[in-house]
Amino acid sequence: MDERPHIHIELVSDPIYLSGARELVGSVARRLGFDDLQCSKIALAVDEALCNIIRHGYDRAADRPIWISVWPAGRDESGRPSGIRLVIEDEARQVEPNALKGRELDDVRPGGLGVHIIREVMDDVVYAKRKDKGMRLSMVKHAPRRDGPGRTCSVTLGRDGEGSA
Amino acid sequence: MDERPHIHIELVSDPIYLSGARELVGSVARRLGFDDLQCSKIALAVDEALCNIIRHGYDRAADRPIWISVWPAGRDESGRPSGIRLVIEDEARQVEPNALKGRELDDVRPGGLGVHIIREVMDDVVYAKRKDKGMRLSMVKHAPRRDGPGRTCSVTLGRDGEGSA
Amino acid sequence: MSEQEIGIANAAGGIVVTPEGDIDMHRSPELRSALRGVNDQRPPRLVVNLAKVGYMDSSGLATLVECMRTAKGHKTEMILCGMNDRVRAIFDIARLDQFFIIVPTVDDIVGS
Amino acid sequence: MSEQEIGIANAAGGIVVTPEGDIDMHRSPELRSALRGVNDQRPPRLVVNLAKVGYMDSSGLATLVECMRTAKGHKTEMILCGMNDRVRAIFDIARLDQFFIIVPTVDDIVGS
Ligand SMILES: Nc1ncnc2c1ncn2[C@@H]1O[C@H](COP(=O)(O)OP(=O)(O)O)[C@@H](O)[C@H]1O
Ligand SMILES: Nc1ncnc2c1ncn2[C@@H]1O[C@H](COP(=O)(O)OP(=O)(O)O)[C@@H](O)[C@H]1O
Repeated sequence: MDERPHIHIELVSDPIYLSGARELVGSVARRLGFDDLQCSKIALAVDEALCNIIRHGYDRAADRPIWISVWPAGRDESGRPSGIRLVIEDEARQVEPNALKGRELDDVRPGGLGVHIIREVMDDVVYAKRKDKGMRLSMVKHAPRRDGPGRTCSVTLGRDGEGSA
Repeated sequence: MDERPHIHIELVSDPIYLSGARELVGSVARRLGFDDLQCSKIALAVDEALCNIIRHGYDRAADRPIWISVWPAGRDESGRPSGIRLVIEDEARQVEPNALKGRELDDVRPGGLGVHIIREVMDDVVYAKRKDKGMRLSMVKHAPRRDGPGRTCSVTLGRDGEGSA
Repeated sequence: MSEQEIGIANAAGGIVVTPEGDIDMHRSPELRSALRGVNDQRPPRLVVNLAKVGYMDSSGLATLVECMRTAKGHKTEMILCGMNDRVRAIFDIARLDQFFIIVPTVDDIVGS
Repeated sequence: MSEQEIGIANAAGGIVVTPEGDIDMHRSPELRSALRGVNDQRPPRLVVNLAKVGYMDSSGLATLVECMRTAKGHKTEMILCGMNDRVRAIFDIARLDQFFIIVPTVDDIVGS
């Protein structure tokens, strides 16, 4: 966590940039060991976190800062990165971290979905107040163990031409 | 240019993050008025610029900083953003800006492609030395004029269900 | 074409709405107003074909839920179709998959 | 599957290499070593099927150019197929489209 992030983004709180932020995160997750569906879910969690900041934190003001930091979260046995750590920060209204629980799973209704999605998708989710102002959301998602041979050995010879890893 | 960028990214010079950077830029370009093929070309120009910094500027060191700044470049008659301005900076070896011309168009050979692609894809391309160390590449691409009605009016009624804008 | 469209067509025994591209907080207002316009026509059936939607977040879900409520009040049958796996996943995570009629493709709609 | 694969199959009157995903500076070394391995077998024909490649940058181009040179030395016929518009665009920008035999799909290869 203290290590410099591999990617650090400052963006304005305009929904027009949500797609850029989540495409970056989804694409980086792909390279950090996740499959397409997992990447899409991780991108969704980031999207929901940004939407909540824009909507609840900044009351839809489109010109306030949001910071996203990205680190690889670990290494698998062959030394390749395998997991993603994300920290999303704002300087918006502070709320009690334990108020951000997400709705109960069996309370089926629209709304109250964002926090629920974030907690459902990511392995670790921690909300905290930043020192001076604003909130910090720290999230980690571990990549599933890779089966089969490592990537550089995954070239297969056969009519189907598809590897198993 | 003096205005704060809408998105500012600091990333390490590791090729593993190229895809994230270009997906962000491609996706933002989509929202700033470009079609899919144009977005892909703009993403390519950014990719080539980053590759050149990693390869030629940092001699493939994977832990050096690169900065990307993004602004919308203009507004169309209905006030929607229509164009993208990108600035890519490093603290790598400085080279004479006018050495970065790209190969001649009729000099067909592999290599020497990156600068050529950047100049071919973008409308304005300016290399400069930064004050202390490193280079700055400033690029602008204008979106083509939109024909037809504005987006919010583009809902069409018909069997084909496709608008013209 | 510089932004994605929302197609609206008379088909499948009602009106078929076909949004294109990602439905997120930036684009869901556009879908909401298109769906409101269709609901105002009180068709017997309202189909939202998501075949051209690559991604949707909770603002897209909320838009569809609002549409379903209005449709119900009008006795309009609302059907969703064409979801890819990524869109399907968010319906599942939100546990809203059971609240919509979901069929694989437009062609699977009876009476179309 | 956690990273994209490179498929290699005996087909189309030679060996068909089918890389998957984006070919950029991060992934082209992998493609380069796969193509070198295939060239070492000196097949009569080497087909690179780009149908599963969504994007390619100049490092991918350079990899294909190197492969073509080696293939030529071996009298191996090298053919590219399956390019989407975005991949096609970079061949055009680089003016290298004329230096490769490019056909639409694997099925368009004569004698396959
Ligand atoms: N970043 C945030 N800043 C302030 N309040 C937040 C933030 N995220 C969530 N909240 C609060 O938590 C509640 C639940 O959020 P969420 O699960 O996303 O549902 P919804 O946005 O539909 O209300 C919100 O209504 C809001 O009060
Ligand atoms: N960011 C950069 N920093 C330093 N030198 C650069 C940079 N970009 C390009 N160059 C120089 O310009 C030349 C041409 O670059 P390019 O057109 O990308 O072709 P290639 O990378 O294949 O040599 C490079 O060989 C290098 O000497």
